[in-house]
Amino acid sequence: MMIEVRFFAALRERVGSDRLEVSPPDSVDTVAKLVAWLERDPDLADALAATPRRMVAVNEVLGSEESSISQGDVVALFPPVTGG
Amino acid sequence: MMIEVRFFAALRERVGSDRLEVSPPDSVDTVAKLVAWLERDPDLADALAATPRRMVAVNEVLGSEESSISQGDVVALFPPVTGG
Amino acid sequence: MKTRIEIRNGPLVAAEPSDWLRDAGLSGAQVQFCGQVRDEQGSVEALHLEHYPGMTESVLGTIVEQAGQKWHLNGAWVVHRVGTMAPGDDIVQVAVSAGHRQAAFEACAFIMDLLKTRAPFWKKELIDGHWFWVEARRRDAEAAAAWLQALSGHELP
Amino acid sequence: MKTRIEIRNGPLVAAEPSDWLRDAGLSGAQVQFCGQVRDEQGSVEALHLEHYPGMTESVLGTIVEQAGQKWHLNGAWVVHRVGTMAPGDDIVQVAVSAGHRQAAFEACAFIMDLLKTRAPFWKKELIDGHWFWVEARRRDAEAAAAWLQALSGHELP
Repeated sequence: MMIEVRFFAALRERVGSDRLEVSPPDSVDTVAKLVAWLERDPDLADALAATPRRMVAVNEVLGSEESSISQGDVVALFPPVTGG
Repeated sequence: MMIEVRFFAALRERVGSDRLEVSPPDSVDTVAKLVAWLERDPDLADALAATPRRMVAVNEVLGSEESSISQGDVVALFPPVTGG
Repeated sequence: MKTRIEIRNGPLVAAEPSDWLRDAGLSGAQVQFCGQVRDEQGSVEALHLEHYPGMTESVLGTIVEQAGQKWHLNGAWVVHRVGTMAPGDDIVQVAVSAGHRQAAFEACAFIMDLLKTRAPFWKKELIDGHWFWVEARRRDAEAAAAWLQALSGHELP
Repeated sequence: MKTRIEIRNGPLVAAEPSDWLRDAGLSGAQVQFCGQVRDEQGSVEALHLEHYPGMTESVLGTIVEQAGQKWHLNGAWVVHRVGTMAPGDDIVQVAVSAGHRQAAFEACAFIMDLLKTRAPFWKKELIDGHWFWVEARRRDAEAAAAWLQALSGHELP
């Protein structure tokens, strides 16, 4: 399946990119599994490890690492928000 | 002693005057006693009876009917305030 | 804390409090309350506000001082209009600035709650050609009493 | 309830929210929060704000809708600046109008507390020629959690 992964703020800078198109196997059906799957890349693993407190959005709606994902979803990972 | 009595808002309109200079006997040493002494005047008694919920200020500081008063004080009587 | 307390016999200007509170980065938060002449039923032709000159300024000064003791504020603005006004007109502006928003929200609400129950202002409304004095609201007394309880040990103005 | 939600890449104007909320006597109370670039130590040269376009507007819309369900509001304004700004500049304006002040104060504080913890904005500060990301404050998370508890049974955005 195709998933678009987006990164923001400090995590975007650590990843060095604001979005990735990835094709994980169908067994990757939650954000947690997607993150684990992304962490097979050492650079992504370092970037994610440097941003341990993370928020998650799936299709622009706040979720959690337990949120399920499927074909075509946009999964955003970012540090805690600091607006206002 | 001399006391200046001031009235505001609905009470002022009922009394028909915004201030009175009065000379009660020295035994009139609280606001409550002053009010009772003023009520000997039937018109003032009617105006005060028509304004049963009252606030009190002595020399421009909020007080109560128990506040003591003495020579030269300015005693204000008025309905509950409604600013803001 | 800089403070501005004024009784004004004329229109209030919406941008004045925030412009006056500006402090080039000292504060991170401004909270402003603005009270307006209400006329939900479309029946109020005018509102007239009278006050007790001298005492009003002194009570407002004490309320603002108490707010400054309880919260760390950088500025506090209280401007209250008196005289005759129309529905929708601004009656009062209370604005405060502080480092963070919690202090600013609480201090602004505190000043309004105390102003409502302690500052010597009285409103009357012109309805159908007759003036009617506005009655004090029980909820205002309760709001002020709640602060009294929360601040027990502090003397309120 | 009329609502205005906007992400603006440019300066905010202090009088805009109150002018926009004006409703000729329908509301008796306006409460406005304005957040500013803070620089208490005089060390912040600039602030940069990035956001997640699309999601930001949608989260703010949901927060405002929730506020409108919990309190009876006549209007709600949320305008948030993004891009680069200087100490003292306005970052965000949240303003609401209601019949009475308690609803306006609570709804305005609610919108800010939820915005702080749920709307996808991120700040970085330029200090000594280097950009530093601003860390989320624990107090903001606690403030939002307190609403969650107070509104239990309601789904938060």
